[in-house]
Amino acid sequence: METGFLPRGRFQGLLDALHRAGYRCFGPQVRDGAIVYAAVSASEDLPQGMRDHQSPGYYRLERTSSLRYFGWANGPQALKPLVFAPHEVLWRARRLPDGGIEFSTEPPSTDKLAVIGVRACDLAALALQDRHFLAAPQSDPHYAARRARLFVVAVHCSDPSDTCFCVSTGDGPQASAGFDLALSELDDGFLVESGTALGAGVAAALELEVVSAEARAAAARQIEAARERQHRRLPSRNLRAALFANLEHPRWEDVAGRCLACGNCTSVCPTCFCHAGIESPGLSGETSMHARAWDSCFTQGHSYINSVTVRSDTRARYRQWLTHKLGSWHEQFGRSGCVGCGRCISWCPVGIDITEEAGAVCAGAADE
Amino acid sequence: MTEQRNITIRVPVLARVEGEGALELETRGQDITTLRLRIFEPPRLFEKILEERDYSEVPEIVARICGICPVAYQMSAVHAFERLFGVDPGSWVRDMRRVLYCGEWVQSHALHIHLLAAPDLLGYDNAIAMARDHAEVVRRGLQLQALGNDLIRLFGARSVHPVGVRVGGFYHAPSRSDVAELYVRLLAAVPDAEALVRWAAALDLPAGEQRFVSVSLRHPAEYPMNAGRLTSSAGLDVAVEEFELHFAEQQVEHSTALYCLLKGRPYLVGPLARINLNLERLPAAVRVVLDESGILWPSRNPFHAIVARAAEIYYAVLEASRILKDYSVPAAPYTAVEPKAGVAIASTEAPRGMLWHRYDVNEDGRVVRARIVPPTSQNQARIEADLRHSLEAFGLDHSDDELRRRCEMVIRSYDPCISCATHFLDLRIERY
Amino acid sequence: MTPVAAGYKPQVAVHKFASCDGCQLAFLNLGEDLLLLSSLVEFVHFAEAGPVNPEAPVDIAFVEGSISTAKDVERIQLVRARSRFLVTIGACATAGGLQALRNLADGQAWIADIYAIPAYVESLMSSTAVAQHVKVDLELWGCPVSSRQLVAAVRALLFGVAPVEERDKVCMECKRSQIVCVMVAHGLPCMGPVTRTGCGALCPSFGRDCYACYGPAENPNTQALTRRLEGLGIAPAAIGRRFLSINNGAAPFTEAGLRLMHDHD
Amino acid sequence: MNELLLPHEAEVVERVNESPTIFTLRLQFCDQSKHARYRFTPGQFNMLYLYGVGEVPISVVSDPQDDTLFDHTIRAVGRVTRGLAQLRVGDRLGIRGPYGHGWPLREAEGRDVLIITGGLGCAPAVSVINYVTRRRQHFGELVIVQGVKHADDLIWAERYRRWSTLEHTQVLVAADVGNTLWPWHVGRVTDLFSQMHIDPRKTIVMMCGPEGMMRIAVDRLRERGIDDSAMWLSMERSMQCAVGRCGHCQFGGKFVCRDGPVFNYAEIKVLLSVRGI
Ligand SMILES: Cc1cc2nc3c(=O)[nH]c(=O)nc-3n(C[C@H](O)[C@H](O)[C@H](O)COP(=O)(O)OP(=O)(O)OC[C@H]3O[C@@H](n4cnc5c(N)ncnc54)[C@H](O)[C@@H]3O)c2cc1C
Ligand code: SF4
Ligand code: SF4
Ligand code: SF4
Repeated sequence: METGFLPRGRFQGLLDALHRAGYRCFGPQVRDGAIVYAAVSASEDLPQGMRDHQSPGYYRLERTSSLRYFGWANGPQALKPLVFAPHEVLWRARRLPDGGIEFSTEPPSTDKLAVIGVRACDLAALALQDRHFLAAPQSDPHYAARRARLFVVAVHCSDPSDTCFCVSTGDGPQASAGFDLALSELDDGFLVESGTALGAGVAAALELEVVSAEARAAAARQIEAARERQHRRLPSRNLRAALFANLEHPRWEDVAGRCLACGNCTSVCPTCFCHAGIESPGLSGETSMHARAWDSCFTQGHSYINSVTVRSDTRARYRQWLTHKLGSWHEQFGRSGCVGCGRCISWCPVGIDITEEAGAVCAGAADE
Repeated sequence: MTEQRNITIRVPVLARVEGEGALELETRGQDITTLRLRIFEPPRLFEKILEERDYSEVPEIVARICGICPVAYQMSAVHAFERLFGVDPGSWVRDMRRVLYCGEWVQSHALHIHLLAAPDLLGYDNAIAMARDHAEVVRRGLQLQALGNDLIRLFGARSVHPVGVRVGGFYHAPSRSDVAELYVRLLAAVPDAEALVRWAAALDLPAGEQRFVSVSLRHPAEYPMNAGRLTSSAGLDVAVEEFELHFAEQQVEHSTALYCLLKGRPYLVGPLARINLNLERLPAAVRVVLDESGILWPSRNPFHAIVARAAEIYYAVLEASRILKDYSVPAAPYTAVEPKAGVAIASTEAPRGMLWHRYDVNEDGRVVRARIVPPTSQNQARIEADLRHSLEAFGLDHSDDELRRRCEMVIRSYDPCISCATHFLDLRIERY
Repeated sequence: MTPVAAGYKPQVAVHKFASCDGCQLAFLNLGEDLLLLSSLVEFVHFAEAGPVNPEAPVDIAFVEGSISTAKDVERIQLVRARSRFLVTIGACATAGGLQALRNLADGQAWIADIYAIPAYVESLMSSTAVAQHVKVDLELWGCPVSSRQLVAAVRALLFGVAPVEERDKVCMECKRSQIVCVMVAHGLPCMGPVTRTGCGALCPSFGRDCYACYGPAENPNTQALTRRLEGLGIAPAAIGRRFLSINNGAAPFTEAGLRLMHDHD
Repeated sequence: MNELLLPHEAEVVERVNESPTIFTLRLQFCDQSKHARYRFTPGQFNMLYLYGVGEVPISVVSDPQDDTLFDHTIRAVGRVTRGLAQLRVGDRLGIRGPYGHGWPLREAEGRDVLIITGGLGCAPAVSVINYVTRRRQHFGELVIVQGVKHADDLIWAERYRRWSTLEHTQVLVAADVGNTLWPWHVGRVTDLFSQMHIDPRKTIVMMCGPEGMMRIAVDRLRERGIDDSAMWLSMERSMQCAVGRCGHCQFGGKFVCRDGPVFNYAEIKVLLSVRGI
């Protein structure tokens, strides 16, 4: 859609326009040594000049003299916690004096929320979560309420990290869909592109300038460079057959020796959706809350059925993670569950690399 | 003339004290032949556990000596190491440690007053029974206790064995909004805390003066908590490093706690001793209430400890709110430290009284030897002396039940923390 | 357990063995819920709070502290015999506590080192978990256990069902709270990946490494974590001390710690 | 709108003790219009909510034609089911459902029906048996095979006896460990396979029981010439939501709650052969 140019000095105008349109703004911020999404009101809140260094099991920030706000690759969070909350009360039960039980539920608060700085991989992941939580016959009301209030300001990725591989999955670095607005950041300002009518409405309030041919070329070059910087890749976009043909591969045992089965990978993964039901009765016993909380295929509870844990060891649990993410996801959603964000590589405390493990198990599988 | 009788009273488990203790009393006519405060808390040998540990592990380990005053153990330990390593963590850390300690005083004193001591004074078996008739008093107490706990949580994430303290400062600085929230609650608690002192002073406390020496830290400018010199009402005034020159511990057969004596004599530590020695360091608001209490301070009636405790709650609430009023988040909540070999010594004021630590440290910063002298071992001889005195004053011709009740009441008024009292050191220092 | 009949207040005892009293405090720190709790159950023995009746038969016994004297050994049998449901609370009762370190050292020498007249001190050479002496119905891990854990256990028992066992790794709670991983972002030697949930990931939430006070999680890979900590530049003996700390008596930690201590003597 | 996961209040109208650990709850929704709208097919399940404790998936075992009550037969094994075991007539619980796909009743018409169950796997199959016996003319031979570990575990012995008297119906029951009054086979249930009166070419198999048992049974039936696509298995996995969202019940790419619990063997063949999937 329409593209215009927003000079760096007027970036605050975007935040103001969003606030005026009734949105709370969430954007990248440095917190506890990482870039995370948090409430922003002023452009000074953004991580100007920050860049990241990531490798398996490693993440550090460095402050540079760059003027850019978005010159970094994704931190530990995706959009996931904002739509699929880590812990959410689904309904409440109340014991009535006559022994009856009264159930009630309310959707979460649906304050309008604009998220700034979202990358292509996370948009692809959001689309996958949408397919999961909004699928017919009935969408999940809690997810739907959080999702409906979301306004997405994407940023085409200019600085992928060492662990990124969205080119290999076909999901980045350029955001192609799923945003209301998308920005290309240049040193002196931003190319602004709207993806929805809602986005166009906000853009209209910004009094954008005409985009110069140079700026357009610089933005394109930057994305191309980002593409070329990536060196990790998966053997193929569809590893379903290769994985399910290798369910007894010795590599599973090997990775089980290194894996902590801690669930960090599934927690930071923007597409993982597993959750457990948690019942919390009040001490008096008069009321009880039923919540869902993020769970992981690396926990025992995930596959526990009275007295049997189907996946009792790490070998089976890691195999479940990889065969689901890169294999059976195709069956469930028509594509792989991996969008190449690289989080599970950086944030694995022991630095296990999904591309390397998939490569080892599926050696020989080529693009279909 | 009362009839001659021989009494043997055993209270096998002392209720409403922390840890496991018992009392044995034998009399012959009007004479007390045996009076033993038995502490049979099994020893946990913390001084040995500490050996070979890195200085940075010590705050976590010593906290586990006592669940009621873990902050005190952490404070004595970090100050000891910082003194040895020559580190000054700066005013923010100093202030926030004071707030943290205030939290512990408030929670510990509120717990003691309401759940342990008040039922005695009002004639109930326990606080739950007491709550039926004095709901508001108990509720106020529980709220103050919760406030103290939340102050500890602000800096420690939890109130028992908090995780925020490190040598050099804190792991984490609370956010301004978290502090603001607590500040509001602190202000709201001021009238409750003041009312609590008046309530305590109005209790029908047994009368009677005793002769005892009070011992506490004294600081030139502050009511004592984390710093000061060792002083006594008998004129002692020495640096904490000189503790071992004046105080000696000895083992007795009936107790796993060691008795600590000052120049061979029992002495008192704790809130009453602190108030007795530091009256003029209290802010005017607290002094006014103390003056209006009808008690002449310094007090020689050990039962006034409950009033002293209430006054310290009031003080701690005021002090924490004074410090947090203009809170700001520092650039870093701690100063990096470089270990050094030597002897690390510090003493701070635990809710129950002065707590002295000594660590012999090697050049890697590992503990070679540790010695910890907690308040309860310091008070133990004093408690026995008080029991003797109080029973004689009370008269042995009361029924066994009445005698037992009176003994328990005396012991409890010292708020002995028997869990702490389990790990006292060898007697090599007896030569002093 | 069967559900509690209307009008019946289950009888509860809180027993103390070798401990710091911090776990019992999870009751006393309940605030006003303490009053609510005492309207739901009858504390028949809870020395620190008042009632002393250690021999009364009870529905639920909470046991704090480790078994470290010959008397303790007898007393815990009695506690078991008089209780329908026995819950250990905290690292001492569940894994022997910090004081279980003496099991790995020369306990007698330790006592001699501290007490001038060791003969006065009556203590076993060991400090052991309650489950090594009697059957335990539920173990609540943590040093200390939290009020939340106790309330959940009591509530479940009042409903007549077994309490939920928490056994996932601290990392799961850490990520649910959206805490930035301190191991990855700061290179800190976090024990979260082998430690049981329950605390709410307090240490990482304060920007520091977990020191495993909740004991081992299910399926802990202590060897993989050891290699990682070595990679962070931590000396083997220091890693060993991290395992041999608050929960040194829990089997996966004892093994991991001793392995490190012996390999690198 | 916001009711996807919300249970509905139901009342225990009748309670039957089937064995020391197995019991049947006969239920009715408290809201009559809800009850009137409630429809299920054999093999489907409900989520049962025990107040303050949690939810568990349990098959509906009653006859779908019975619109007065619906039944759940439950074995008390863990925290929720042991809690459910304490419910008495008049007590309330929460129910949501029915979920999943039931047995292939339409495909079974005109064919011999072989029902193989192990342990409490018989529960979800009972309604199929009732369905077939009530519409006898639509089906060929009916063979019912049930295995239990211990003779005391067998519930509904009376029903098995009654079914065995019906025409064109064969009942084969085995217990690994028998007792003195045990009238049936003592030994593995698979020992009985050679006795089954079936025509492999026109047989449809419905199976429910422990995975190990089903694996062996499938192998033996394939040896007898039964086609993979003629065998249907009811699978069990952990279920938290029952609507295909929580991810716990994944079995390869399937969500057992939504795509199952009844699967055609041809579809899950590879998965069933691997342990820990
Ligand atoms: C489709 C289907 C139909 C079924 N039909 C029947 C039937 O008709 N009759 C019958 O008796 N049974 C049936 N079952 C089995 C029944 O669901 C289980 O026996 C029941 O779930 C056991 O629950 P429990 O709480 O009693 O047992 P537990 O063993 O205590 O718990 C089992 C479940 O609780 C959860 N859980 C327990 N502990 C934890 C933990 N620490 N962390 C996280 N989660 C935990 C797990 O999700 C686990 O699946 C069926 C199962 C399925 C899938
Ligand atoms: S699998 Fe790993 S790389 Fe792929 S989307 Fe998930 S976290 Fe990112
Ligand atoms: S900080 Fe520790 S507990 Fe949290 S995810 Fe990292 S390793 Fe796990
Ligand atoms: S994070 Fe670890 S050490 Fe810290 S409180 Fe939790 S379990 Fe204990």
